[in-house]
Amino acid sequence: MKPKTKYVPVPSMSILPERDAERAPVLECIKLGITLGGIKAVEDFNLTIGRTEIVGLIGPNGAGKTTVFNLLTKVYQPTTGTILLNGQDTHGMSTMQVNKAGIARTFQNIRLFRNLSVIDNVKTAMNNDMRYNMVSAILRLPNYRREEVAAHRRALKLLSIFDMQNMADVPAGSLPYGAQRRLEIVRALATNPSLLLLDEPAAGMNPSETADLMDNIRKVHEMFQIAIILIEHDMSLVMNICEGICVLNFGHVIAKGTPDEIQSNPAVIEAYLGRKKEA
Amino acid sequence: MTMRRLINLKRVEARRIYLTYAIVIAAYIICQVMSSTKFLSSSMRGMLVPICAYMVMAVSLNLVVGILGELSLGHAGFMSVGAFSGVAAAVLMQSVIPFAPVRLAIAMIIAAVFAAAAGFIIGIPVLRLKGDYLAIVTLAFGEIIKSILNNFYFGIDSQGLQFSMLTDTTRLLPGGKLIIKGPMGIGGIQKIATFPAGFILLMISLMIVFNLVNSRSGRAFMAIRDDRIAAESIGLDITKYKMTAFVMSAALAGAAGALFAMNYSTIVANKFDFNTSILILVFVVLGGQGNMLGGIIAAAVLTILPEKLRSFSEYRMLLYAIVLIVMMLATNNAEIKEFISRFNPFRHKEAE
Amino acid sequence: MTFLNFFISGISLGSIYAIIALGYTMVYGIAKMLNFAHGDVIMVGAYVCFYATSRYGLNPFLGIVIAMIICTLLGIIVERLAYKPLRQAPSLAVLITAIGMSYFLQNTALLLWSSNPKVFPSIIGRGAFKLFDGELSISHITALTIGACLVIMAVLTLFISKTKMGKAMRACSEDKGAAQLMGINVNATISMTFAIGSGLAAVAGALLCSAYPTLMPTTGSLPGIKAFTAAVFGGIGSIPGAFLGGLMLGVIEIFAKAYISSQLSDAVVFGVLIVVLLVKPAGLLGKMTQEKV
Amino acid sequence: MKKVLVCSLLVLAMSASAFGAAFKIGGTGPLTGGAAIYGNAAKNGAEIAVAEINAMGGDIQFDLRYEDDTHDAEKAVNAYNALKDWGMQISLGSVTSKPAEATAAENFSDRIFALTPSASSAAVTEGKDNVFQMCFVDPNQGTASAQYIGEKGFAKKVAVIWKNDDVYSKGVRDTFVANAGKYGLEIVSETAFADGNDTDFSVQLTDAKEKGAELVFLPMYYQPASLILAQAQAMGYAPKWFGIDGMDGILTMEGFDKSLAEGVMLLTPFNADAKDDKTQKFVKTYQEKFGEIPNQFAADGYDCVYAYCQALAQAKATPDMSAEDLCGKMIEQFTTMTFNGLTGENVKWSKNGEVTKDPKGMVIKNGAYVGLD
Repeated sequence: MKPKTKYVPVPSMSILPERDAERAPVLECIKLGITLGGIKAVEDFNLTIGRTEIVGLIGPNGAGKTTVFNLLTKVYQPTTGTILLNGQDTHGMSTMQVNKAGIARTFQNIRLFRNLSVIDNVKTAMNNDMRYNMVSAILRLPNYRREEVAAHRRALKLLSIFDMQNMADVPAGSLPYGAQRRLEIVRALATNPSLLLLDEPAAGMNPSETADLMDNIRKVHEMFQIAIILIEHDMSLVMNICEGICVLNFGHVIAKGTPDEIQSNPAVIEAYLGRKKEA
Repeated sequence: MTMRRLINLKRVEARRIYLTYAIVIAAYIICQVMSSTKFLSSSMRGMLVPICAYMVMAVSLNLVVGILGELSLGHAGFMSVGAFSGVAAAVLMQSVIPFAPVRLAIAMIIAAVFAAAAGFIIGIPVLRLKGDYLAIVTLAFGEIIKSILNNFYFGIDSQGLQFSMLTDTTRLLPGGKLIIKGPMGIGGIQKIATFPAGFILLMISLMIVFNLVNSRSGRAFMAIRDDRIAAESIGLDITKYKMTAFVMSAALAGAAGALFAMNYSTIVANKFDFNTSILILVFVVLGGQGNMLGGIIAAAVLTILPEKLRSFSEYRMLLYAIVLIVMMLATNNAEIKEFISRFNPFRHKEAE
Repeated sequence: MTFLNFFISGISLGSIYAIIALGYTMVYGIAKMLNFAHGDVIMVGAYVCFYATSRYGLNPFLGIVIAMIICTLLGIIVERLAYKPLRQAPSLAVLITAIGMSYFLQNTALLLWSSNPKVFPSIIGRGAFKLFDGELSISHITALTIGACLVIMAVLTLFISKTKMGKAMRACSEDKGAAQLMGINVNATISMTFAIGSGLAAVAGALLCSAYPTLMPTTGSLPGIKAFTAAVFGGIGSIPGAFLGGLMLGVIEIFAKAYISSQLSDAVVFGVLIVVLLVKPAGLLGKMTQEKV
Repeated sequence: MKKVLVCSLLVLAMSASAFGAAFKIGGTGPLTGGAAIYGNAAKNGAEIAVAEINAMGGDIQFDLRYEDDTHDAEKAVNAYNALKDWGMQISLGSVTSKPAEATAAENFSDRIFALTPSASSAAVTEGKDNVFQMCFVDPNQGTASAQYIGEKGFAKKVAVIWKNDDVYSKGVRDTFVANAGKYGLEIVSETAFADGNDTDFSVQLTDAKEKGAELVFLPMYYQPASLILAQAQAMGYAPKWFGIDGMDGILTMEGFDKSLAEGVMLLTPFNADAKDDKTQKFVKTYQEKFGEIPNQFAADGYDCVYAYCQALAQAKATPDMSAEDLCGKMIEQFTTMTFNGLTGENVKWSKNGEVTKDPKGMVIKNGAYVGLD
C-alpha cells in the first residue's frame, strides 16, 4: 500500500480555481471529443481534476458520461482533443497502457472475471506488480512463492476495506450484486491507480447499501489519497461525497462547480434535476 | 447471504488438481502392472502411447480453449510440426546418442521448440482476430502446415543438411539419407516411444499447466477469457498473454506429436488434418473446458471406444458417431445433466 | 485467353462453393452455429437425386425437388434431435455435436449406398456455351449454378427482408431473448432456418455433382469445409458475402494452381483467407460488431 | 438360390474356427471413410476365396477376419493388435500403403507373416523378411509404364497429373519421371492435386494441352481419373491416356459414361472382362454376393488367400502351429513357389517380398478391356 502522508484535499482547478494547490493536477482533458457512428457523442469536453479530488460526472441518460470514461481509458480513441494524465499526454496509448499510467475503472455493467475466485480477481489486477516469470511459476521457485504470498496478503487487506476478506475463495460470479460492485472497486484499486473512475457504483443498491458504499468510497479516498471521478444517478450520494460536479448533456458540459452551485444552476435544473427530482 | 451455498473455489481447485495427479499415477501403475503381467491385451497395450499423446494434446488444447477461451481448429498442425521435427531430430541423433530414452527426450524437446516457434509465427496474425474468425484462421493454418509438409523434403549427407520444396532437389551425395520425403512423410522410424515416456510427458504437461494456471500468467489467461475488456482495464497485456498461452500450448502439442510419431514406423502429414484437430477438440469439450482431468479421461475413452466397437464391424463408426452425439447431449443439456447428476454421489461438491 | 479460361474455371468452381456457402452462412447468421454437417446433407441430397434420376429414371428437376423435400425433412429432424436440446449449451458443444452428426450421416450413407463411387448424371447435360470461336467455353452447368446462386440469393434476401418469418429470423439473429419477448417463436424460427438451409443443400448437392460428377459418402465433407471458408471469407452471416466469398475462393484456387503451384494451391488459398481476415477482420462483407462497454 | 448358397458358404467359413481346425488369417483395410472402396474390395475378394476354399473341405481351412483401419497408420496398428488378440496366425497386412508400412513393422517384430494384397509402396517390404506383396511395387509400375509407352512409341511428349498427398500416386510418379528420359519420353507438363482440391482439373489439363502433350499419364485411382476424363472431353482435349492398376474399376463405376474412357490405356494385372474361366467365375460370384463388379483390389485379396492356401498346403502346415513357426515356413515357401492366380500367371516372389508378374497392357475399346499387344 502507498505510504500514508497527511491528507490534504486539493480541489479541482477548474471547478474551484480559488482553492488550487501547489501540486499538479492528476488529469487534464482539453477539448476532448469523439464521433461515434456519425454522432458527436462527446464534444469539447474540458475537465481538470486535482490530485485528491472527488468529482461527480452527472447528466441524463445518454448524455455521454460513460463515453467520457471510455475515452479516458482508451476503449475509444478520441477523435479530437488531448488527455494529460499526471502531465503526460496519453495520445496513442492503449487501455492497458493507460491503466499502467494510473487510471483504473469500474464498469456500468459489472465486468468481473466471473469464474475466478474473489481474491484471484484482485490478484489478477496486481499482475503488473509481480516480477516472477513463467519458469519460476512452473517450477514453483522461491520468488514465485514470495511474491504470491505478498500479493495474497495485500489482496486480503484490500478486500478487508470492503469487508470482503471472508469471501476470498468464492467464485466472483456467484457473489450477490452489491458485493460484485464492491469487488470491482477493489480490483480497480489493486492496480495502484492515481485516478479511479467509478461508473454508477450505487446502481441497483438499496439505501442502506448506498450509505455503506458512500462510507467506503470516503475511506478509499482517505486511505489512498487518489482522485475519483464518479458517474452516478443517485443525487444524494453525489451531493454528499463529491467536492466538484461536472454536468453533461448531449455530449457537452453544461455546468461545473461545487454541489451547492450545481444544485442552484438553472441550466442543470432544467436539463437534469428538474426531471429527475422524483428519483 | 448464505455463505454455505457458495463453493470454496480454492479448495475445489486444489482437490481437482490432486485428484488429477492421483488418477493419472494410479492409472499408470495399473496399466504398467497389467502390461508386464500380460494381463493387458495387445490391442490395449498398443494404444497406451497414443493415448498418452492424445491426453497431452487434450491438456495442451485445453490451455487455449478452456483456460484462454479461444477456439483453435488447427491444433493438429502443431502436433504435425512436432512429429516431423522430433522424428527428424531423432534420426539425426541416432548415431550420436545411442541410448533411446535420452534420444526420445531430446527429440521431444526439439519438437516442442519447433512447434512453439510455429505457434509464435502463427500467433502473430491469429491472435489479432476474435471468436469464429480466429477459429477459421487456425483451421487455415492447420491446412497450410499440412500442405507445406506434404511438399517438404529434408535430408542429410556428408555436406550437411539439405532442404527442398515441391520436388526433391536435395541431390544427396551417396551415403546421404532423405529423411522427410514430401507426401510420403517419414518412413522406417525407430519406435522408441514408450509408455513410461508418455506418462512422464503427461505429468510434465499437467504440472506446467496447473502451475501456470495458479500463477500470474494463468490468472491473466482466465481473466482474458472471462472478460477481455475488464482484463485490459486492469493493465493486462492481452496480446502478450494470449501469445504466451498459444505458444505454450503449441510446444506441448509438439512434444506430444513427437511421442506419437515415434510410436509408429511411419508418419505422414495427412494424419494431422482437420479431423485430428477436431478429435482433440472433442476431448476438450467432452471433458469440460478447462477441466484437465475431464479432457484426459475423454481422450482415453474416445481412443479406446472405436476399438471396443470393433465387434459391430461395419456399424462401428456409425455407433461411434451416435455415442458422440449422445455424450454431447448428455453433458450439455441441462435437463439430462440434472437427471444424470442424481446418480452421482460426488456431484454436489464439484458442481456450481 | 488462357487467363480468361482459368477465370471461368474459377467462377465455375466458385459458384459451387458459393451455393454451399449460402447454406452455411444462413444457418450461422440465425442460429449462430457452425453446422459442420451441412456438407453431408449436400451428399445426402446428391444421393437422393442420383437414385431418383438414374435408378428410377425420373426427370432431373423432379429429382431435385424430391431431394429438397427429403433434405428439408432431414434438416428438421437433425435440428430437432441433436441441436435443439443444446440451445442453451455453449456454442462449442453444438459444434462438436454437428461434427458427430456429420460422421453419422457419412457412415449411414456408407452403409446404405456403399463406398463405391457413383457417376452422377448431369442434370442438364455436359454442353457448353462457346464464345470467341470456341476459345472460351462456359459449361451449361456453370451458368446454371451461377443463375441458381443469384436466384437463391435474391429470394433469400427478399424472404428475409419482406416476409414475417424472415423478419422473425432477423430478430433471432440480433437477439434471441428479445425476439422471444416480442412473441416470436424462436425454436420454430431456427427450425425453419435449418429446413431452408437443408433444402438449399439438396440443390447444392445436385449442382456440385453435376459439375464434378462423382458421388461418394465423403463427397460433401471437403467441399463443405472449403465452402465454410468461403462463407467466412465473404463475412459469415452475410448472404451476398457468401456468394462473393465462394466465387473469389474458386478463382483464387484456380489461379493459385495455374500461376503459383498446383501442389501448394490449398496453402495459397488459406493464406489469402488469412490476409483478408487481417485486413477485414469480419470478412469482405461482414459487419464488425463492437462490444458495448 | 445361388446367393443363399454363397451365404451359407460364408457362414461355414466363419464358423470353421469353431472346430479349431482353421488357420486364423487377418487383415486390415479402410472399411469406412474416404478410402473405403479399396478396403471393402480387398475384404470381399478375400472372403470369396475363403468361402470357396472352406467349401472344398480340404485340409486347409481358413478363418478370416478383416478389421477397419480407416486408411490411417495409427488405426491400422490398433486393428492389427486387435487381430493379434483374436489369435491371428498369418496376416494379410493392410490394404493401403501407409497403414501397411506401419503394420508391416509390427508384423516384422512379432514374426507374423504378411502378404499384403495391394499395399504397393516399396517401404512396406523394405528390410522385412516376412512381409510380401501381391501387387506390383509402385516404383516398378512407374518404370514399367515409362518403358511401355516409350518402347511402343505411343508418344514423345508426355504430361503427368498425380495426387500429391497420396503415397501410391507419388511413388509411381517419381519413378516414371526419373525413367522417362531413358525411354525417349519428354515430360512437358507436371501438375498435381490433393485431397480437398480434387474436383477441378481445368488447370492441369490446360497446362498439358498448351505444352502439347500427346499422352497424359495418370498414376492415380479411378475416381479422380473419371473426373479428369470428363473434364478433358468438355474442354475438347483428346490426348492418349495412360493409367496404372489403380485405374481399373473405372468402367464399373455406376453411371459412368464408358465412351469417356475410350482408348484409355492402362497397365493392370487384372481385368474383370477377361475371358478365362477363373476370372469369370470370380466376377460372377462377386457380383452375386456384393452386387458389384470386382476391381483389382478384390482380385488381389482373392489371390492372397489362394496363395496362402497353396503355400500352407505345400509346407504341410497345420492350424495348431504358432504364428512364428508358420512365419518361417511361409518365408521358405513364398521365396520358392510359383503361383497362378487371377492377377497373373507364374507369379514369383523375390527374397525382399516383391512380386514378379507381368503387367498386362490393356486398352479400353467399346467399353471393355482389350489386350494391348
